[in-house]
Amino acid sequence: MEKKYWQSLEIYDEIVKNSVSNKESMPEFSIDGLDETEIKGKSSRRDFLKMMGFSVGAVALVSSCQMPVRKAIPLLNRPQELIPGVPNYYATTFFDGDEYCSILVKTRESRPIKIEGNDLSQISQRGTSAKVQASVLNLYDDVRLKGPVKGGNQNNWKTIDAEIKGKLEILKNDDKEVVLMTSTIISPTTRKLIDEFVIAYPNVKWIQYDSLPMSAMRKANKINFEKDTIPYYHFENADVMVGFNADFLGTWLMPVTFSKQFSKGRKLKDGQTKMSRLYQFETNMSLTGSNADYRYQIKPSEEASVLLKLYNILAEKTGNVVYNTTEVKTDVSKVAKDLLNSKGKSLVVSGTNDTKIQLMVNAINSLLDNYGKTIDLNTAVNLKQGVESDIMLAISGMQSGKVGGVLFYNVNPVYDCVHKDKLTKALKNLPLKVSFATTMDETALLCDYVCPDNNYLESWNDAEPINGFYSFTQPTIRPIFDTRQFQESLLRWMDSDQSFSDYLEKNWEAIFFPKQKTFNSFDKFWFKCKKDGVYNIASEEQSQPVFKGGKLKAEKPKIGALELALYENISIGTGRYSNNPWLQEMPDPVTTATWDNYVTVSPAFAKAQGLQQEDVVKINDSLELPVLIQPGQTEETIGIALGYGRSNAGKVGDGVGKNVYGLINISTGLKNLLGTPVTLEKTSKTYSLALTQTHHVMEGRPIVRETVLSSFIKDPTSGNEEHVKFLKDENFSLYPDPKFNAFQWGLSVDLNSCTGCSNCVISCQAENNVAVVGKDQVKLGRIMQWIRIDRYYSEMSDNPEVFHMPVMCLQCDNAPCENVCPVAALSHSDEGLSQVTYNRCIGTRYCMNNCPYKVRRFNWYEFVNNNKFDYNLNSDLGKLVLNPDVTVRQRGVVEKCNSCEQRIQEKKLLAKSENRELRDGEILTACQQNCPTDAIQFGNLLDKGSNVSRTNDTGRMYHLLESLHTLPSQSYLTKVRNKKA
Amino acid sequence: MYNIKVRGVLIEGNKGYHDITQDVTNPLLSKTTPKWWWIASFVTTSMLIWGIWGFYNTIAVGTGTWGLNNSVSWGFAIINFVWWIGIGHAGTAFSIFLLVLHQRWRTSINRAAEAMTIFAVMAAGMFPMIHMGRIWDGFFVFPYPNTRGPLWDNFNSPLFWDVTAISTYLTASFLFWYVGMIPDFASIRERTVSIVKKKIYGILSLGWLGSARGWLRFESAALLMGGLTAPLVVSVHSIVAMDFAAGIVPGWHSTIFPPFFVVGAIFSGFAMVLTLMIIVRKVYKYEEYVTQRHLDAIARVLTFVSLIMGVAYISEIFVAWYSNSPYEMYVFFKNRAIGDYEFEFWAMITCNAIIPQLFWFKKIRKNITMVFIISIFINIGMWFERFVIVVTSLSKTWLPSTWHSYTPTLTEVAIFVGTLGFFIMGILMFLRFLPMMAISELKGVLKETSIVKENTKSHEE
Amino acid sequence: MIINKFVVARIPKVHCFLFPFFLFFLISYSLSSFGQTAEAEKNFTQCKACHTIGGGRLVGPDLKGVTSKYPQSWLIKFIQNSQNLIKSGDKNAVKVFNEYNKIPMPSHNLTDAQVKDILLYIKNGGKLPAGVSVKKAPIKTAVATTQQVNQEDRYFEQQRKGSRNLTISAIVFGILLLLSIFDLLFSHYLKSKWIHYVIILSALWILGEWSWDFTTGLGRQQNYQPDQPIWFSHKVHAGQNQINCQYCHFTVETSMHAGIPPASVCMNCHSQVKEGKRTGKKEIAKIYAAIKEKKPIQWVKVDNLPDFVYFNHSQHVKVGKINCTECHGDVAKMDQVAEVHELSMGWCLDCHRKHKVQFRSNKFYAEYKKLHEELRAGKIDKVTVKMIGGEDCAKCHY
Amino acid sequence: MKNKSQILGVFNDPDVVSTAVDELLRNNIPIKDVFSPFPLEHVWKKLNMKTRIPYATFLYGVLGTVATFAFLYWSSVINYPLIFGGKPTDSLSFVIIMFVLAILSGVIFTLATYLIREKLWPGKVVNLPDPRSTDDKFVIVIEKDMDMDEATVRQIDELLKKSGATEVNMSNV
Repeated sequence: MEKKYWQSLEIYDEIVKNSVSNKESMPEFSIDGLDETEIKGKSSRRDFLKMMGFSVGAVALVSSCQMPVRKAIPLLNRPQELIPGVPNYYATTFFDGDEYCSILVKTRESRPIKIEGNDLSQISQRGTSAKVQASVLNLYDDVRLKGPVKGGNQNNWKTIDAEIKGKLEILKNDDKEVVLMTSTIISPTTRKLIDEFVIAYPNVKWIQYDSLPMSAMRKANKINFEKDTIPYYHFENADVMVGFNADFLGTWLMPVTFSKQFSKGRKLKDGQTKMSRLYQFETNMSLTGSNADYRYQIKPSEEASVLLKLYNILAEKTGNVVYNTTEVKTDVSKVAKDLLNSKGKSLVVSGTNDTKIQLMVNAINSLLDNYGKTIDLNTAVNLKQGVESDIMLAISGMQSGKVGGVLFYNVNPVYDCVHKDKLTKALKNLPLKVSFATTMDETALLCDYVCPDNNYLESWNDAEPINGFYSFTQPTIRPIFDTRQFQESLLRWMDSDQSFSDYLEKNWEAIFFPKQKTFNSFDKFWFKCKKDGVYNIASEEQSQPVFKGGKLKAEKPKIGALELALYENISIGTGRYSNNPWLQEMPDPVTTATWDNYVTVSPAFAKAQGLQQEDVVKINDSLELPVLIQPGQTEETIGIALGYGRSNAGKVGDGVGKNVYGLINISTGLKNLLGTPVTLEKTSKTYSLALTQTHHVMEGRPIVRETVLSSFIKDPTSGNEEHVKFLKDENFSLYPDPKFNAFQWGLSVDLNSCTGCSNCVISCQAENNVAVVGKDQVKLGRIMQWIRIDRYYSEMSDNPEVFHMPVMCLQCDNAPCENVCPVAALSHSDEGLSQVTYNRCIGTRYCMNNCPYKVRRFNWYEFVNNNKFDYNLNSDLGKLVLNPDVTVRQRGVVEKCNSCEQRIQEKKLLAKSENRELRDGEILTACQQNCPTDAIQFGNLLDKGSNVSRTNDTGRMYHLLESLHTLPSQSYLTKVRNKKA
Repeated sequence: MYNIKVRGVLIEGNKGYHDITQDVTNPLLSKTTPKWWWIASFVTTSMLIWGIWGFYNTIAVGTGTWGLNNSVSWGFAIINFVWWIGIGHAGTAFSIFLLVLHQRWRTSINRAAEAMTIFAVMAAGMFPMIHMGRIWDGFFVFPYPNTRGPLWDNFNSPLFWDVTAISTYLTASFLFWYVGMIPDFASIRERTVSIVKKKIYGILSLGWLGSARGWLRFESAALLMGGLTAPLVVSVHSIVAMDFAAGIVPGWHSTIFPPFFVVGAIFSGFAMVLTLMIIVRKVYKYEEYVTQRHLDAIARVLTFVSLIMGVAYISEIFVAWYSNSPYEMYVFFKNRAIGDYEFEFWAMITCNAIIPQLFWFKKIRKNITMVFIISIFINIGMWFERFVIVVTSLSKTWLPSTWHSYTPTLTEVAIFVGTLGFFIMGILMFLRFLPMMAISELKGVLKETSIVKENTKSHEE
Repeated sequence: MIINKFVVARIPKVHCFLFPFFLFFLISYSLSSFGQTAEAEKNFTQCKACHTIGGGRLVGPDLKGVTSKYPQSWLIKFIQNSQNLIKSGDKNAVKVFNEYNKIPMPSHNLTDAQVKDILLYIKNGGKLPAGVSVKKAPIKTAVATTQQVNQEDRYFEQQRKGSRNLTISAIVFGILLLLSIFDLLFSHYLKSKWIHYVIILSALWILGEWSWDFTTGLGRQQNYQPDQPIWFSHKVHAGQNQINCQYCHFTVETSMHAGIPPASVCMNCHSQVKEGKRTGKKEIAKIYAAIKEKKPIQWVKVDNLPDFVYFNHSQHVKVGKINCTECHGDVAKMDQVAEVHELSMGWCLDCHRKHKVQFRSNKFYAEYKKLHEELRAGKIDKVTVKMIGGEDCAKCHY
Repeated sequence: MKNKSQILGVFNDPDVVSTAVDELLRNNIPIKDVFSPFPLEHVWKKLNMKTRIPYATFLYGVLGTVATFAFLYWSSVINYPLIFGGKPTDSLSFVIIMFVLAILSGVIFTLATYLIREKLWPGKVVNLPDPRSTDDKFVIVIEKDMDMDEATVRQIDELLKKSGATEVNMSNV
């Protein structure tokens, strides 16, 4: 990969100045070689495709009606590394307050268009999550504030700075407290800055607030190890993993990192036959649960008892103290046996924010001798530093008048705080309320001043997600609007003229540069840091702290009561991404629902209550939500996703779903998502959900093929007998075998590695300009995403096994779709790809019928510039995210995955111009590049030594519906479960 | 040779040659248009206008206004297309098959049946067009020389075959129809007193004389064109069937489809002829031309064809079982018989295979009302057959994850109703302005097939 | 002049553009042992736009004696990327920069060895060392005479007129067609029928030709010659002054876009050249205005492809070694650039079907083993773009 | 030309026409034409009329097939071969198109041949010897030459009347 890193801001100057903020001066923003096309009227014959984004500017139509005049507007002064038509990559860091990821940002003509994982990072290891992929769209969100706001009106920084500074001074003199409420801050420099700010204004009290904190874990570690930290986990070292309501592959703590680790322990390539085993005890069917080898259903109130039962068995076997507990029906003996067999190579985690439970987990891990092996207490994870009591104190301070001001940075407590009513009321009389929100969110709406922060792609920062592992944020675009980084606001209010980038640089020069020895000049060091995006300071090996246990006690499980299990959704998370249409439309990997939250109930419970899918139920007599019947949900529990029901997210996110933050269980003083007792009442209403999949079992068809580890070791083709038979049968064909000259691109999906995290779906959407169609269209079965992740249950039972299967175009050599296109819009390429030529397509949709895999998508409407589809393609700003190499499809055109043809061509051209052969693994498809589990391989099938050929050369390889003799180029590898046959 | 003793009289009521001319040409030469015609035209025009709204909506807003989805991407449009094409087979089947087979009882019906063909095929032709996502680029389907390489079409595509077959069929049957009308236009030309009509029909008659040599060439040309078009009747619907049979979709991919479709087409076409002729003979009082015996003959044909349909259904199901392919079996046993669209499936079986069996009873064949009702049922049944084939197959194909059901929208219904309006409008125009029975042919069979009284009734002049 | 043109016209086109390449290849090969290659002279043409050797100050300094004034390593750095050097605070660099009106010297993609060659060339006073004689590639010098300008303009004017004439005759014949049909059927004014038929047939022919012309021309704009915001003459720059295409369109080998030069590139020369021979100060002043007002010049794109076509310049120019004139026509002879070719898909494919790939020389193509074998066995004598998938749709449409 | 006129025998019944034709032929009276409202097969036979349109049609069909095949082969194998679904470029599908287009060319050119041969075109002005021949009359036309004497005319007149003509008229062309 040709990486171009960004060197200094000065060079960058002319490009993006003024960019989109004032449309009058748009031409200044344009880049040479780019066309500026004014589309007059809708139906001009050729002008529709490939919206370059820069479609503003007055251009006159001359001479003919058919071709508008296109202008080529060069820069006045071209920065050196900016070559129009050639992408630049900048290493930076994604951190939104919850999730961390080190990334590379691809910019074209100086606008970020795509996010890739940073392969130099030891934490995210080139992986990303769907949220990270979609975050680039937030940069081009229309609802972003265009400048500082005072009392709801746009204002300028000078006035606002003066006023806020004045008020801060007054409060300081009045000795009133000012609460600086931020999300978890993992940036050491920002922390230092805040400390300085607190010194400048001693009345400022800094608290960190997380919508979904993990304070129980910190507390438990404090008790057990006297360390107020979250330890770093090593799932790759564990042979047996036991999860208790911890969706570590989906949302828990560091899902990308853990997915990477998890997949490492379960890869069956190159003759490896060892595989870790995952037991999952959970209430809702989570993504992790759907990937578990054994899955147990527990009610939230049973968790403690089950854990204690497990502890007792282990303690008994290892000769430790046993505690009394209530008997629960869940049989944990097998788990205990397995754990004991792999002592020191096992890992037990719980996602429940309950200190008692975390203490038990610690005790079990300690019994199993896991500390120092799979759990590293010395490498603290700096995420999730929020403590619930802080905000309580702050609110009571506000109520009592002790607090005179509040500054909100990257938090939205008015939306996601359990006590939001109290907070709202308390905020009313506060003299100083400042928000740094990028959009006018619920909290910002109640503030006097909004000092909009930059998007992270416009910011400078550093981060220390894990002790000793640093990572850097650098701007990839000049601030689009008149926004200012939060840190810079603090600096201004401290009467400093320093820019935060200088501050950052100075801080690193002063603190971190002396710690290393490789570089002798700071410039080189700093350049390297920015270039790599990450920097690690090796920590000295320390021995793990000693475990100090205490008495464990589990409360009696409630019987008969309906318990609520709230969960964080994999797409829109805590609600931060509500206005991101890509994420809203991303099907939940388990329920396949989009655009809503809903109540998941188990089939048995639904039967008992007479509930049908899409029936509306009333929760606690107030909250009305539709029902989704979810096999795998524990009976007598219901699950609801958080993060929905925003009222001030923006046109996309407003009013989608219901806000259930109020239902969080705070009985222990901590925010516990699980275990709130609720009542459920059926109403006569129905509400339709937009599910992308309506049938959930495979009907005995050999679609996802699976086997168990023991059979696989005996016979690598086990579970794949169909394929063996297929190869044995004479595949008589009337036609000669397809022949290719030099390349036959093939892709293989390892179903054993794929967790269904949907990162590829969004990555593909971003790369290929896939349109968002909205809830109604999804409901009609018209979703446009080129990859869909099929999810099958082994049966529609209460605890089924789950299969995830990404299906993109399989590039069949005997493609049934190609045969039937009357206008030759589909043909087969010299390189084995089924080509679709959008501009030739007349939209008979015959190919869609004839595709057995149904991977073809039709543009049912014009999704660009259409007010009915008011998403990113309907806004000049939103269109800046489009990939200029990929055509934007017109209405009436069939589209599909083309194996990222643009990337293939790009890399081929690179090889040609460098006068060398193409390297294996050089071409990465969008789905493959950031896959956190490396489940996807892409390469030349004709090259027997290529990665993909070697991957295919195992007994596990098969083609989807191969009996049809469509000869797909894309293959799948059987799923292997590590369980008893 | 026609045997009156066996078959009965073809033209009843002691008609003379002049009577025939008069009876057929009077409606179109009369200055006043009957009231019912205006009412019917009003109704059909409103249907047409609604249809035009459907067209407009589709073209202006997008195919998204239909109920289709990524799995079921063919729906109402293709159903109606096949249905109309099927109906469009009646005329040609009627006139050409029977012409080639020298079945003289066709004479009083063939013209109307051919007109029906033309309008039905035109109505059918609208669907593939409106069905396209980008109708404005529809000309891409023709392999015309271009500056793109030149880039030609995919001649493997059944849709391309469709385009050629249907345009050929429309052209051929239109020309055949028109050629058949030339002598009749001459009759009208000579009979009318209106100058305008004389001019118009004069142009249409191309200067027909009716000389012996002219008749010889005419007969020869007509027979040749008919003979050439006859295989089209088979090929067109076979090709339409190949749209499905060449597809990989379970429930489509079946070798029985071409003959099955052709038979189905004739079935629905004859039923539509029956429906139409019962109305026409009633309204125009043509009971003497379209006799009870005509209807009886059609009903018998329908009974036979219905049996073929039944066998086809059974053999389809049998083959699905015999193939042992889980996908095929699922389509027939689960999806069609007891699936989401079971009503449509059983409606198809009932209307097509069971109800026409009532024609075994002479009493029912004699009862015009019953015949009419059954013919309507057959039309409906055949529509359901296309629905079952198109929708049920597509809604549940290979991968269960992609299963999705389909419900048509108002726009689709509007387009269907619009084509119905168009069709009826066409028929109304035909009845009003064109000779609805082949005058010369009727005259040709008059003597042989009727007990003609002394030829004294000829008009005095 | 006329004779020259005549001769040129008779040389087959392919040879015409391959010849300089060939010559260059030959020379560089034969001279490589001298340590001073003819390449230097070629490379120095880039420099000539702003520098002279002993000819006095132009945009940049006179280079005579520059090799003794500065150390070689410094010169290499400066030539390769002057801005970096300036930014690093190098005193000499900053001094030169300030002295020459702060016009940055564009960075050059030259290797150290190449720069050294150029320096040697400069040291020699712009001559190759004795013993190395270089045949100059025959470059057709076009003297700008008003007559020629007019000829050029007239050529395109005629083209446009031609299409207009067709439109007019189509209208006339359309009316005639209707009249004759009416007469044939109703009025019978003309007794001889054959006149009708002749008129109808010829009208149909004309209408057919016109509609063919019209429909294939939809979305195309061959002969499109728009007025540019600045009366910039390629004939003066590329023809008379022989500025290499890539001097201004410098991203052509690295990017999909050839690149319209930023105003700063214009300023490389025009900070000194303030007056044009034909246009006076007026047109050049527009550049200054643009820079002063920070408003980029809005050039009108001449050679347009539809948006759904992916065209990459570097693929064709760098990898395919296609001469610019192949697609853009002889721009060096045009004052206002016009779209010479129709730029239709058929036109593209035509070239793809005929044009040879750099099959042996580019290592990338080693992957095409079968074709290499066939080539070796003599089964085929060349590998065209078509043979390696150049007719595939997705090569340009995705 | 001016003096040419025709003798028209008008009949009511096709069978009578048939016998009249026999009668006239027996008397060596040249029948110019017979106008009738519908085809009279036996009359053609008696007048020994033949047509060669079927041969032309066959030719058109063959030409249509060959031309279609030539076009399909040239366009999809030679001119711009594209691979669809792993099938060879010269495929069996050609047969279907060839079949259909052969019929199309057959139909269109047969009609054209017929129209040209019969000299029919829109707007052709005709003067029928007896307009009733398109309704219910059958008209035998006998050309009356200049050299035809009165006696012959009377003989023809009688002959016609005897054979069953309802009226015998003279008309000038």
